Amino acid sequence: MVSQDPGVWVAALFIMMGYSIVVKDNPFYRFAERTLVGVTAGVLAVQGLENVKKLAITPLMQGEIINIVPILIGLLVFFRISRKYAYISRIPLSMMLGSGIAVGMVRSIPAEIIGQVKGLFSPIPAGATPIDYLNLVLVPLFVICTLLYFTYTKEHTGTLGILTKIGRYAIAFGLGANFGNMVMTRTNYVIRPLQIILYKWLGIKV
Amino acid sequence: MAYLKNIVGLALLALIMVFYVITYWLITRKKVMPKFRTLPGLLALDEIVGRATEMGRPVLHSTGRGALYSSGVGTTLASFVIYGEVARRCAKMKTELITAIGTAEHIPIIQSIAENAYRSENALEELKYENFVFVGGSQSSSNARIFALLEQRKPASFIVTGGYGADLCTLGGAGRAAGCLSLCGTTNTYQYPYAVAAYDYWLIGEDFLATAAAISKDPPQVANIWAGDLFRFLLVGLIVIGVVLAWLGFNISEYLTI
Amino acid sequence: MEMQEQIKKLLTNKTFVQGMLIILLIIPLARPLGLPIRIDQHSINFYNIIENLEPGTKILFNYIPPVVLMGDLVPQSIPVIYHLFSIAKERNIKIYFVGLSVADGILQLLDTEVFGTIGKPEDYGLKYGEDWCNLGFVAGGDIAWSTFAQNIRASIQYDRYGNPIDSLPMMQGVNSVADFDLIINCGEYNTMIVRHWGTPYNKPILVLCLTGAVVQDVEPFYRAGQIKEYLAGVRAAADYEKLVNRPGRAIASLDAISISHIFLIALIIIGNILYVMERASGRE
Amino acid sequence: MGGISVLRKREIPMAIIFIISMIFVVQYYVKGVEPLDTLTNTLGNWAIIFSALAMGIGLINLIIIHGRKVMDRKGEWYFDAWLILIMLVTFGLGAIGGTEDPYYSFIFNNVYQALSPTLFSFAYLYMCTIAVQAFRVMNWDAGLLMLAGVLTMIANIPMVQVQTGLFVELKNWIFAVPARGVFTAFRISLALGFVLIGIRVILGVERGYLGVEEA
Repeated sequence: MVSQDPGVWVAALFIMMGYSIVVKDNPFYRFAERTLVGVTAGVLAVQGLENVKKLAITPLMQGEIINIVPILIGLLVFFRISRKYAYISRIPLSMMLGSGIAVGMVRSIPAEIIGQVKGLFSPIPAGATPIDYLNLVLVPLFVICTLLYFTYTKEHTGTLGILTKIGRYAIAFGLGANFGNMVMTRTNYVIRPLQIILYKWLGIKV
Repeated sequence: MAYLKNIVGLALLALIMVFYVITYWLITRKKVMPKFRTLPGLLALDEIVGRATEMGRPVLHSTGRGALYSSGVGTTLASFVIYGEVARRCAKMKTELITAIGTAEHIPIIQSIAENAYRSENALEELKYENFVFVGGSQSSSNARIFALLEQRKPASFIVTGGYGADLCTLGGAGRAAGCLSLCGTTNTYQYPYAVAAYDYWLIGEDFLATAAAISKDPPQVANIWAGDLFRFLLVGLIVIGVVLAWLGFNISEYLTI
Repeated sequence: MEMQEQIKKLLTNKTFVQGMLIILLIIPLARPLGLPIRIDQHSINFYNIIENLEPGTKILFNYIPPVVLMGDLVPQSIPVIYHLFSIAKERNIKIYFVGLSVADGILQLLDTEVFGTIGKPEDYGLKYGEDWCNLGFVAGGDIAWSTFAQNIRASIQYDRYGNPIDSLPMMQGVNSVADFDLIINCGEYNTMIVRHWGTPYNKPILVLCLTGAVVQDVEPFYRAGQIKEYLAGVRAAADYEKLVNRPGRAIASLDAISISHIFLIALIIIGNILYVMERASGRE
Repeated sequence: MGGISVLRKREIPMAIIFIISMIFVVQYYVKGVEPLDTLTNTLGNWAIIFSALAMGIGLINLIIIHGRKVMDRKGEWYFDAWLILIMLVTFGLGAIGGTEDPYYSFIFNNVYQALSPTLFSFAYLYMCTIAVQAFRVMNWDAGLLMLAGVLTMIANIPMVQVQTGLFVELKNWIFAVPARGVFTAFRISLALGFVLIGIRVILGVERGYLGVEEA
């Protein structure tokens, strides 16, 4: 039973137009592409506006005058359109950058450096098999070798050369596992639009 | 009452700074310049722009997505640095450069980087503003837009740097199907296998972040990377000691959480 | 030699490979075989944790799957939320939905995809504001996460439906992440959850993640004890549908998943055989 | 280039970055100073507002680029006109009616939620396209990569899982030992990389990113 819902029809037609580039570039695909770019820009702008409303406009309406400041500073970015005063647009941009770079810097130390290093310190479990012993050695070994692989100021020769070589192979192996596991996620990207077509539009029951 | 927290983190940060001061002092005063490991991806920049010049076709550079206030902004900045280098080379070789910009707030920065690069090569009049293409802000819309750019503008080379998700693989595949010579740079651990498989040259992880320093060879930059390496060796030492102690039954993790 | 070239040309042809794949996926989706499945240990552990929740547990559920990734995330959340709802009433479990993300938050998915499939919480006897609530979407990356963790009222004043959060009875005495007993994340940013909510407040975290995220985002934290248990992708969703005895879309898509894996493995193997043959003929 | 113009072009953004980032650094390491916590929260919210307003630049960029094509009647200009139209309609509906507006929801649910995953799914389609050429066992690195990849893939096939637990065991070992080691190291190394680039930016050593003129 084909769907009676116009929304589902629109969705299904757009999905098929999107996949039509598989065959070759064609006007239908170009139509879908322009639609997507336009709609995405619109949707993101609306989400941005919602954020501005929530964070600045609503409190401003309630009389917190200070909230006009971020809006005014934020609007400075539009000076980019003028050639002469383009540099003014850097003020809000550098304020954003300052917060991002600092937060990224300080917070990654405890969670990612200390936290991960700590996670390596595991005691020998009771009743460990030879495999367990081997794993206990291998995990830190791979960590160290991979870490050393990213050394820049020392030539990869001698002991360091051997360790980085192990690191290289370990990286290849790890990336392979990651790649293989990713296939599952990516299959689902394809399944989702097909499900809309099959189940919602064509009304196939499974 | 104010007091310090996250002390171990602070100590490590301070340690990196101390290393930085030492390495900077060594480079500027003692003239000890460390030897930089070569990054193949970086050497390829000339080849990539050169190919486009030879073929008389444009270079397409996609600079990635990412809010400037997010903690991953380092990736975006590294991408901007590489973009500056590409723009400079394109300006010098009079090769057309098309820029696909993923996040709206990057547009002003990208434009001023390009203006600056073209100005330094006295080619400001060559810069075409319609070549700054905003690709809509999401993975799918940038995929859609870049597929179209690859079809319509037929670039000879394709550079993909900065913050990406799964589209890194898509773009690489599309670039390869369009016959482009491609380079990618990213720090997204999810995408490393695809970076390696789908591109001709790649810069992944810390390699990508260190690019700027590797390009400039500026003493403060090199000292910074060197300090990082010293810290890395220290960390390796800490791991070895900690792991062995843990095997022997002493767990030092408690001391690392203050 | 001719033939080799032809096969290679065909298999590197975009239209052939991609068209073939789409057709191969459509068939099993339309007519799934419904083969038996083997339930993963992680899914069983996850199920047991939810099944054995203490009465009165307060759950902070960060539900923010991005539109493009919903194919892998939403199917798992449906049986898990169903499980939570079906035990919530008798054990007085309180569920606080919230959506923290970097920039784009799509809260509609909870209404359309989840409640649209399993029914509204009210159908399970849960009352809005007392047993469950939706605190809405907060944008802003690291800073938003840490602000929310320290002081919920500093980042949220109104819930998704515009009620002041102090008017919700279940928000009384809840000021920071420290006041919750369990954190569940269904979204992209597992690192952020660990960094700002889990580790600083020492709270157990359960994660519904992408299959592709397991190796790099989840396993390191899981092994280090920073994440308690995880479900990964549609595969785990199918397990969970089986565990809660409520078959859905995830089980139906398993055949398609098998096909796509086999297709890719075949392509890789053929590619390598061609490569070996090329090299052999090159040496002659 | 005069002294003042250099100052306003380069030093000001660098000073802003330094001051703002130091506020965040100090706030993170010093506890118990109330105004600092409030200040960082406010600045964090401001950053979100700036980012949202900067989206306007994106809209303008699209209007300029596609508007020019419409003006010149160049190529398929009607598609470009459609892009501008649908963008303004989406934005207008959402801006006036909010995200719960029925027409906005229609576009969101049926156009955005349909097309976005469709274009996104090319990630997998292109992976299959490059599979024949890209995943060749040319050396040890590639061989190991493919070995781990294919093993994991086989282990993930639901049909195989029912038949034998062997591949799942193997996959679990790969995840728990080599992959864990490598990705732990990636995490540490990336964090270190971010700290280093952070130091470079805050101290003003790294300058290539703001498009700032050379003095």
